[in-house]
Amino acid sequence: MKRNKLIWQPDRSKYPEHDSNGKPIVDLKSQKFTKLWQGPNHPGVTGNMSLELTLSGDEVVEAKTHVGYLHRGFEKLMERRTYMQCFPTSIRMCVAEPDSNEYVLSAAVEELSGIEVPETAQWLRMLALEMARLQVLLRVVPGIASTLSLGLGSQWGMYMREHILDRFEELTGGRIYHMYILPGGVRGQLPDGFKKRMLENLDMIDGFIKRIEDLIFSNNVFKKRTVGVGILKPEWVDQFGVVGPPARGAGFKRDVRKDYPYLKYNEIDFDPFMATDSDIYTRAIVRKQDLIMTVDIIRQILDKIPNDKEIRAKTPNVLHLEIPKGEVYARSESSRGEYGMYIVSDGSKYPRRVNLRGPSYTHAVALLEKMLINANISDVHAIMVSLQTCPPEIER
Amino acid sequence: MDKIIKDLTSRFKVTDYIQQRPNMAYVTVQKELAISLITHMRDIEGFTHFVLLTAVDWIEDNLFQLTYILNSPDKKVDLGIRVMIDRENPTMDSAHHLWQQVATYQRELKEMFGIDFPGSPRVDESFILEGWDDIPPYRRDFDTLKYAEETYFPRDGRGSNDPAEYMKKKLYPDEEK
Amino acid sequence: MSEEQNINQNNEPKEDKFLAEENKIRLVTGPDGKQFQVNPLDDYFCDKRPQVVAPKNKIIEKFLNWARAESLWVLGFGTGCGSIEIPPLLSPRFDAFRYGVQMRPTPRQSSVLIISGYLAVKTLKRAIRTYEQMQSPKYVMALGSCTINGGMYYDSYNTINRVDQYLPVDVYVAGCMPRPEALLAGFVKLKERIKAGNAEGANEYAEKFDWYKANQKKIIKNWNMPDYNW
Amino acid sequence: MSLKDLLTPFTAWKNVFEDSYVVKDPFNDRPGADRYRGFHKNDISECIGCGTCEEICENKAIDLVPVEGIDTKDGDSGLRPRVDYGRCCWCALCVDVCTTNSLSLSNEYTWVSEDPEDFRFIPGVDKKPWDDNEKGWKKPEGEYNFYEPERVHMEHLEPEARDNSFIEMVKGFSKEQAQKEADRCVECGICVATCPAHMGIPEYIKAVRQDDIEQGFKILYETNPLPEICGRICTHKCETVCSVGHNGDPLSIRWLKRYIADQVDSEDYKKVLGTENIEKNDRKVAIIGAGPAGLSAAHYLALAGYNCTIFEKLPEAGGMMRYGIPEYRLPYDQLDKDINYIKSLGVEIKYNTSVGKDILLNDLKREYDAVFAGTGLHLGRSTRIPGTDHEQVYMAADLLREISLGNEIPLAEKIVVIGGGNVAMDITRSIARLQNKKYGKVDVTATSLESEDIMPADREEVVEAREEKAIVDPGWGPEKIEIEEGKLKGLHVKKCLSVFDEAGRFSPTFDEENHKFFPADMIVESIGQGADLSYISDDIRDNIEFNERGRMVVNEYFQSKAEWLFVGGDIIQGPDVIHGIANGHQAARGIDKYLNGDLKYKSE
Repeated sequence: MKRNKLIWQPDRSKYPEHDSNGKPIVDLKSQKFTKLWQGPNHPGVTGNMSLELTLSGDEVVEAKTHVGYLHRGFEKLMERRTYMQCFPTSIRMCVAEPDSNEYVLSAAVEELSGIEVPETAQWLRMLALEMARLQVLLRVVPGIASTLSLGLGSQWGMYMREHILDRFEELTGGRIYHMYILPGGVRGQLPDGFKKRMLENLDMIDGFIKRIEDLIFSNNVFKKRTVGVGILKPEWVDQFGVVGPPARGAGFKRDVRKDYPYLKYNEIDFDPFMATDSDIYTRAIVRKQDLIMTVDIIRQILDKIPNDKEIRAKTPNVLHLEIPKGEVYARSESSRGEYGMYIVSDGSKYPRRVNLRGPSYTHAVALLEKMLINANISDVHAIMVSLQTCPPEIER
Repeated sequence: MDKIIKDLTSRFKVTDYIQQRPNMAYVTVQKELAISLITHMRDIEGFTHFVLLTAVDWIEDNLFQLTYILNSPDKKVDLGIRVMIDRENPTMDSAHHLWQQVATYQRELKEMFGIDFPGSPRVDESFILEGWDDIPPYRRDFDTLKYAEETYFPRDGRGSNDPAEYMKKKLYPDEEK
Repeated sequence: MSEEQNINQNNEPKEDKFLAEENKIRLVTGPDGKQFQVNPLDDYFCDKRPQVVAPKNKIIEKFLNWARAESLWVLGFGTGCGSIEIPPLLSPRFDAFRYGVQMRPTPRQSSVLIISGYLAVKTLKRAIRTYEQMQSPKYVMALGSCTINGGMYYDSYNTINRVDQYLPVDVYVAGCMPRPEALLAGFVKLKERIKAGNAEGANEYAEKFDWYKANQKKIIKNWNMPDYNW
Repeated sequence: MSLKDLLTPFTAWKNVFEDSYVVKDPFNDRPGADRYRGFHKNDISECIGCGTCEEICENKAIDLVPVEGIDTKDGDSGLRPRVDYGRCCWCALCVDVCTTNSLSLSNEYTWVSEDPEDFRFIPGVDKKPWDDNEKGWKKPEGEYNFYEPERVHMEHLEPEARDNSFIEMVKGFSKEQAQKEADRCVECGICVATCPAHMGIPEYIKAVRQDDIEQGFKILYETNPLPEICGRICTHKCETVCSVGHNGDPLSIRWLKRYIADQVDSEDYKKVLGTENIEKNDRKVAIIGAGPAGLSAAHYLALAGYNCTIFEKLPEAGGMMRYGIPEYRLPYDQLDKDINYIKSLGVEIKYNTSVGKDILLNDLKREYDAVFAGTGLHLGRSTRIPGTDHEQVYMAADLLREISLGNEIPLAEKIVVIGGGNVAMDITRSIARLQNKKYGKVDVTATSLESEDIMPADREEVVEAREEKAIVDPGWGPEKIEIEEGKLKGLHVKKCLSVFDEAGRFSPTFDEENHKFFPADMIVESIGQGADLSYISDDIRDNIEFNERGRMVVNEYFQSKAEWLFVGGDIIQGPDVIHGIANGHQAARGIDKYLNGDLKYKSE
């Protein structure tokens, strides 16, 4: 990929002045700085969160993330619910991609209690997870462009996503909250004709990818706005715990599906895309390649999925499912990166402690605050979306 | 993994070693040695990816358990480090100088559990809650249902019957135990 | 510095501990070099109470209601899970524009506030402020179980159980989440109500202002803004 | 920047000519998918109000409320779930866990209202537009279950091994089996009302699950002082209403009870139950008959501090449990375990003392503060068909008693048993064993008036009898006994069409054309037993009310009109152990009240 070297750099000699530690000296009363609150009620913010930006001209000198607008106290609520009751609760932790929540909870519970999941259920789980990834990417890949007012791709993506949601409705009975993966297995077989309809949809999405390649990725405006903007330095990856597409865009080939294969991912042929340029455009490309890969994975899953009757392991009565003492950390790869759940059990039917490790938690707070410094105000939203921040998952 | 643990046992006196699965283990370490252990893991053993930091409230034992989960992207192994700290006066050394993101976790723990991490940036600023004046909500002794019912006007007109009790009332009301 | 502290001690407008830095009383140097005192809460906000607007002429009112019903401008403020179903609503498939529904970025231009699910206390404060900034006539639509009786989060310490205690709600849509079609049905119902002249939420808010304020202040502990700000 | 980059975005224009994607009529064009989780439906006639849906709901969205027109009865609490759509999250866990499969979700999803109070309704009772909607989420049939529908297999002795022995044939649960079985319980408590003794069934099953035997044992003794016995031979009416049984096998409640009782050593009873020190008072109660009712009454009276004396006609305690039930079902050592504990509480039993002969009821009235009579049904009833006066025609109750006493009974090679109840099965199977011992082969036929599906005997009894090579041939009404030259030749029967008339009264109809002949050398009648009330002298009898069927009339505390006399057990309720225990317990409460001056025969 050709790298655009002509990036406009502001004249740094005057403002802001820096102290000896290199920190900008911000004196709001000097009237040389503006404090701008972006969000929570702001169309340019993903979800319901806010950014407290200190601007010098149109350049950000200091950024603070404010979250908590969607805090429901899941980790507390789940301590009051039995393991089976936790599962409809847990999926609300991330609205955009609820299936990862279901999966990590189930995987953690199964690992602690030693439940073996039937083979068909594992494939169906994988199908649900990949479909969830697909519907998120269909929203996000063109979504990065729509933050720069290139809204058409987003409208197309939204329409493609509708088809996947329809397939979800057939398979799981739910449109947004699927509540499909539950401890022990899954809740339904593949419906009749599902494969055929899904393959048709995938063909449509193939066409869609071609179209957005033309519309967005070859678009000169998009390139101008994103190449070289929002650089994530490679040394930040470990420093800030960056995972998923942002890490892959920075030259770190990290993918839980490859590194710690769960379900049946070791029977699937795929190779996560990696790039090194680490700007918004690269992250968009990584996501687009993820999209292509996901379509391919779903085709492979549909090809290999066995047709057994057994879709849920025999568990003790779920009304009083007790889990042996212990602690476990289960992880999966969501569309945003490593998504894990840490569960501590004290041997009763309620979890002692549940903690969700979401990628946005670090991406949207510490990393975003770092990345926004020196960014142009008009790029703030694009940087946010390229990190795919998900506020409900940060504050849970 | 076993080699690492053996090394840690002699150097940092780690205890309660549990091999959760082939590539994941948990150990407990004393509060004083925790940060040096974590530094050792990061710099020498290659556990460069910080996964999470969270706390568990063992109110029966009057302890907070802090769990640091570290991950080695090269060896593809995880290590959970448990640190038990006193529940009455919970403070812990900050680890934000090792990973900048840890400051966020520590801010949340300060707010949700009341565990202090002196020196951590912005640790006293409110993170999620706004104007909270009760005990930190993630502590076990905070009853969220009671709080919600007292504060948020649940709708009237609800009320349920226990089948066994109801049948007793209907079919054999006079019989006492 | 010392002067500033004095001023703060002398006439504290509210409980100071919650007051944001920029809302505190402070001294400002004007362009002419003179210092003057600024009390943001008094100077920047208008705290006049909302007024009940009675319809004047029946026929004109009917016409106005028709006009209002046919152009529902929705504020793009996603307060909860439900906001995930609003973008599909505006996508080609559901095409809410044909119902006269479109999204606006600012409360000043909007007439419908969608409470799309649970409201955390922190968001409730913003939602109230947003609602008060909207121009009358204004309507509130509440989505999902959470707005009716707490929903999943009935026992959460940070989400309210009933929206009707804090804001006047015109239409409720059941579901978790409601599908886009259910949302459209909600808009249709809202239109019917407006056309029939029943959607008087703004007037109700003005009438029962004290009751609403008392409820709001009961749970928003850091009330650092005027009672009514628009 | 290349020219391509400038021009390619304009390729989007080619989509201008595509068809519109808009759903024309969003309210009708897009119904939910076949599995969509929409609004609730409930088949109100199937629902039993067990409350499992309420139990699993994580949002407390479901209340159980009484519904007009649905009565509380055995196996149906009369409550129905009311769903609050201000709470529901449409996870359909309530559907998946529903014990009767009555609850389901439709694929309807639009409900808009201006009134927040609207969103609360009783599915199936409050009429809704989606009640007839066939699609939507249903309990996935056979794909998975939230609790195990099949009961844990109880090990029995093999038919060959039990052919000629009276060793107990049900082996009992191991710890793992018991916990697995207990785990199936949904703790609804529907069974409690059906159990005559109202035992805390869900609680003791929970104790089994949590391996807290002592707690479970305490719960058993709260309402039932004979758990070893009941754990083996209870008629387990609770299992017939078990909500898990609607969609699978009911829980083995009886075997779980037995499991708890089996785990506790007889020496530990007092320690576990905390009855080492009971304060005694100086009042005395006489109890006639050491059967389940008498023992139960004695136990609870002894716990309350009364001095109880039981008068037993036969040489050992237990009544029908010892002398009516064969040993392979209820071993005597287990019987003694329960009885010895009751004796250890200070209850005195006078054996071989027949009230009415050795001591008069009037004497008891004089010497004791109150009297409880649980004398049971020991007189065999006859079919009174021609030929029953032949010497080779016997009564089942008599034979069973003789077997228990260790006496030899007359045993022919070919025997027919008349009767389809549990006693008939007991005698049939006892005879089968004895025949096997004596002749090396089994030739016993049991025939009953009732057809196979309405036979009063427990199903497994019939199955096991057949396993033991006895023939069970139900559905025949006995006609006459053929006697040739003073020798019994067999039994003539005719086909029985129905036993009860439409009003439920006993009034059999027969097919007069369809006859059958069972050849036999000996016939045993087992069609029920009657009470022997001859010990009640005439002066007392005048003070007692009898109903038209000759049974004594008592109030809810089993107090007869003569207020010092309490009567319970089989003579009031008909033959059933658990009823006897319940009566004894209730009578004990009554006696306690009576002696404290709080109880009159008629309360008004």
